[in-house]
Amino acid sequence: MFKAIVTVKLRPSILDPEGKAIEHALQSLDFQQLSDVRVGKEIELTVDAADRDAAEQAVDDACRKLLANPVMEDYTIELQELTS
Amino acid sequence: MFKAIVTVKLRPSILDPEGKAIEHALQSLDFQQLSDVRVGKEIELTVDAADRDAAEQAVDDACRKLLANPVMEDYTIELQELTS
Amino acid sequence: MSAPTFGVVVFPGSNCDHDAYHAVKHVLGEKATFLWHKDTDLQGVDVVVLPGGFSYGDYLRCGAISQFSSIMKEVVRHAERGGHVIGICNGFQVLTETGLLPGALLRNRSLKFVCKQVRLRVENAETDFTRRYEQGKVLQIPVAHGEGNFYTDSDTLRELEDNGRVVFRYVDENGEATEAANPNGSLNNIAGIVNSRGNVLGMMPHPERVVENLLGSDDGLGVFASLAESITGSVPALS
Amino acid sequence: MQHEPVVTEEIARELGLTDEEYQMVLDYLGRTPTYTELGMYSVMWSEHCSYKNSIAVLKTLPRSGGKLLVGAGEENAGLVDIGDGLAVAFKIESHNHPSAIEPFQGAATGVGGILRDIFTMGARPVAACDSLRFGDPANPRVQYLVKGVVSGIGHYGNCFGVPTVAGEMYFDSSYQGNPLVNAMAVGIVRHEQTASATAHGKGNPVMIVGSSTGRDGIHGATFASVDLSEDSESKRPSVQVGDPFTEKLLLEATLEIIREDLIVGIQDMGAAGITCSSCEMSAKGKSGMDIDLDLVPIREEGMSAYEILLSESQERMLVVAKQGNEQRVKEIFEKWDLHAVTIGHVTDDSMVTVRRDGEVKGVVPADSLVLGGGAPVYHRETRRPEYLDTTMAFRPSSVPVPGDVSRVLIDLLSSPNIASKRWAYEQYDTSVRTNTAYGPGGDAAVIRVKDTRKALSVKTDCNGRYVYLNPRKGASIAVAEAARNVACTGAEPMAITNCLNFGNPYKPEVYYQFKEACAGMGEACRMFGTPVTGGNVSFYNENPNGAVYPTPVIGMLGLIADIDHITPSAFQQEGDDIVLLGQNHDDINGSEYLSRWHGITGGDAPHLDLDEEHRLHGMLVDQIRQGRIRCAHDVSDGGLAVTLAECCFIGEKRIGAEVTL
Repeated sequence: MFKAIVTVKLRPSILDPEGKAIEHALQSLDFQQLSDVRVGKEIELTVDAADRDAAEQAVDDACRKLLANPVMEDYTIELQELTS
Repeated sequence: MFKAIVTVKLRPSILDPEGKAIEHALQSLDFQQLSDVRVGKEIELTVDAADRDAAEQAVDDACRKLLANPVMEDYTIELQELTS
Repeated sequence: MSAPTFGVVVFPGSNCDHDAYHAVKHVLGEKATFLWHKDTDLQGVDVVVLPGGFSYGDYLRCGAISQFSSIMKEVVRHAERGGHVIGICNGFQVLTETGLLPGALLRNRSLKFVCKQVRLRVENAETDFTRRYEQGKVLQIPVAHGEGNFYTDSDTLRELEDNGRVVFRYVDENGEATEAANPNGSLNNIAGIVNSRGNVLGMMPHPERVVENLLGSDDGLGVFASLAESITGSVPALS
Repeated sequence: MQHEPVVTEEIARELGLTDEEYQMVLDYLGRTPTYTELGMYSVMWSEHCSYKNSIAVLKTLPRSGGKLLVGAGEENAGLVDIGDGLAVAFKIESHNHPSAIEPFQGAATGVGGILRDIFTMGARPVAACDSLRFGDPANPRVQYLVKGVVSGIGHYGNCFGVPTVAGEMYFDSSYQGNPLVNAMAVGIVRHEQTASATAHGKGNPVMIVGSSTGRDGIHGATFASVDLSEDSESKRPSVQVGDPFTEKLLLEATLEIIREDLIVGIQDMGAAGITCSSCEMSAKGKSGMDIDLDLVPIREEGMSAYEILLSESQERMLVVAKQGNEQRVKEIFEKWDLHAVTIGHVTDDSMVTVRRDGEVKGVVPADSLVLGGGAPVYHRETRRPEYLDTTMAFRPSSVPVPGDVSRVLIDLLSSPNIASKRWAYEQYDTSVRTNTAYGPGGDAAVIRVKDTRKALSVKTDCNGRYVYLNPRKGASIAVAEAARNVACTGAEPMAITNCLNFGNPYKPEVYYQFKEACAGMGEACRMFGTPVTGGNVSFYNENPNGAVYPTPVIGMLGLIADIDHITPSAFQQEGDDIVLLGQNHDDINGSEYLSRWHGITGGDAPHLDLDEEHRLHGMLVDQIRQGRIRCAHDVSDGGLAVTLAECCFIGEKRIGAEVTL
């Protein structure tokens, strides 16, 4: 059993209105030292797979099919073995 | 200069409709081995601070004030030093 | 006591400010003015209206950013002095973010924006916001939101229910608070609550959209009429 | 400092210009163009901006007269006088190709773009409508597109704060792989507060306002003019992302600078961004502009002149302010947390001069670039499609009449093209601005006009199958149905906008469909006295095995003289008489029944007599005004049976009906 953490982010060149709005709010709250805000999604899930490679393969497949939008998003996968 | 990654997640006790919907979609794409899906927000930002503690402090302050809603969300902070 | 004045706050992204202003000024015939979010002067209004809309673009959390606008500090002081505040839809979300009301508004269980006529039962007709309605009356009022799923911890929920602070509840055509009648997944079908003192109300449905029969019903007028009456009728709260 | 590639015929071809077009550029400039100049010509002479393959035909449509205050094409949107010192601006536009690649953002930016066309005229948007076509609903990719498009339309309209009140949605395998996403917006403005998309007055400051500029959608304009073939997926143009929150601020700031009479002209930035707005405003005002791109607020480093000029970043406008008012314009935009930056000034040499990194990158005659100016105009070859021989040969008598008619009715009511679209429009805010007397679900939407006794009735309509079976009559029917729908609500049809979705114009059969459809549309508009106020042409809508159904979507505006005349669609009261207006013809040609029950797409388009139709609209509205009509519903897809069923169940009350045929 594995725990997978998938991070899905807009590709750098694509406008991130959410990041822009949060950055604007932080500045107005005198957090001048915080900048270049970008917002992404973190998806946590459990993977029932025989080994690490099988788990990686399944999650990667899920990312390409559903979790990430290939047109405008990139994704990274982090796997942690769960001591059952 | 530091890069901060803030992860904001609904507290485990609270129902996560988005996680449930994604889990349902994954099942229908016969990813039976993927389950307990929870979705959180990942906010990436640059911190201009003298040292690690000051950076941590600023980001933590931003989380408590704005980035996370204490009523329903938990947050974690990860700092990486940027070799300018 | 002179006639009451309503102040409608305008945040960047508020889009129901004109609707609330129209309902109060042109339909109810009461004095109304706009309050710009960057100002710090409430112009002596009796009732502050936080209208619906997507204040500050609501990207992080609905109302998360507008709670810090300069006008909100004044609105909180106004509420603490016993002044009346009503937060509608996004306005309710702002009130929970500032802590004037408990709980939070999560994403609708369906994950979809929902806009339709719903039925609300008046759970407490003694508040300054509902005194023109009979207890238990079922109103037809529209909702239009993506994050209206009211949540709070179980202790606060019990406190709200036990002290008559749940003012409106989603019900079906038989007046029952069923799951089917719940448009967003709110706990106990809660649609609107007041603070312990009873001078601050937050509700997700839009009463200002049903104040004229031409648009389907005038069930929403009672909220604003109750407020006007509670100001002129009662001993001035702002001593 | 970027080094610009040397321009050759090969590079011109790569940017989509034909050799003849490249020769025209050489003639206009009298020299080889710089890379930046070539980019400007390539994007301005794309089909999307120049209408080069359609303008000659569009000119045959009735584009003036009636209550029009502005002829078609003169401004960003049509403008119709409705009395009480008010005018209505309305237009429909397509975002088909971006939506095929990224449905949510494609649809959202489509709504954003059409809203800007309205408030750039000084009008506050009061209603939005849409017209959508998808492939087979059982197909997973189609389901993905439908979900994305509907939530994208809802996201933009709801956040911006305009009610989405009417629309239509059709499913047919003809639209597989190439959905049609047409967005319409309607706004109201006082006559004295309208704005124009012009630039004049030497020395007047040219300002860019709204969001900053990035590399979004470069080649957006030319992208829309190229087939969506297999390899377009790999092109992966960077997708344009809409920010409705910023657009709401842009709306308020724009209306304020117009109300304070601070500006000479303003135009929204749609396809081809700064290039299009600067050239079109200059050409319209018979003036020129000198622009320094270094002053444009940019979002990404190292953008070349070419990229800044062609960028299609959303939520931006080009403004020509009256000299001395720049500061006041800045103050108003800063109040709404938006940029307002002077990037140049108006000149009187009718040239658009563009500078970058302190160097002149391009000097082009404004008029040579624009539609109606130097842009090429083509007259394409037409050929009657062969399929018409087989479809026209169909005889209704050749199909058996089903025994159990009620089973047929039930089946028709479950057709995706007829069944209720509540699942979609309940995701749209339909009542914000508290003007919506009737929202989606009826014949047409009705929006009351505050401070007057009047109301507007709006609807989008087209049956692509009818136009496929008979391009000329099918297009006339589209106008007739849109007029009938607004008449059913008590409104007098006033004017139309149109979104002409067709295949590749270089295919003679497609161009035959286009030319015939425009002819049919023109005949109907002349008969009904509803001129064309403007709109949009979208070519190259092709699925893997050919052109999609020819789909000229009509956006109709009707005026209800008094809100007491507002008429519902559903039956209201027991005991009321049911009257069928107009002739009932034994006509199953091209019907949903023929297609669904018998699997045949055949026959001519259904019966239509334009004169009879015109008299029908007049008589219906007149009867409504005399208070004799309780409700009215248009007989369309699914015929009389479906119409009667809908009258029984789409209202609040469940009510029955008894009819002898």
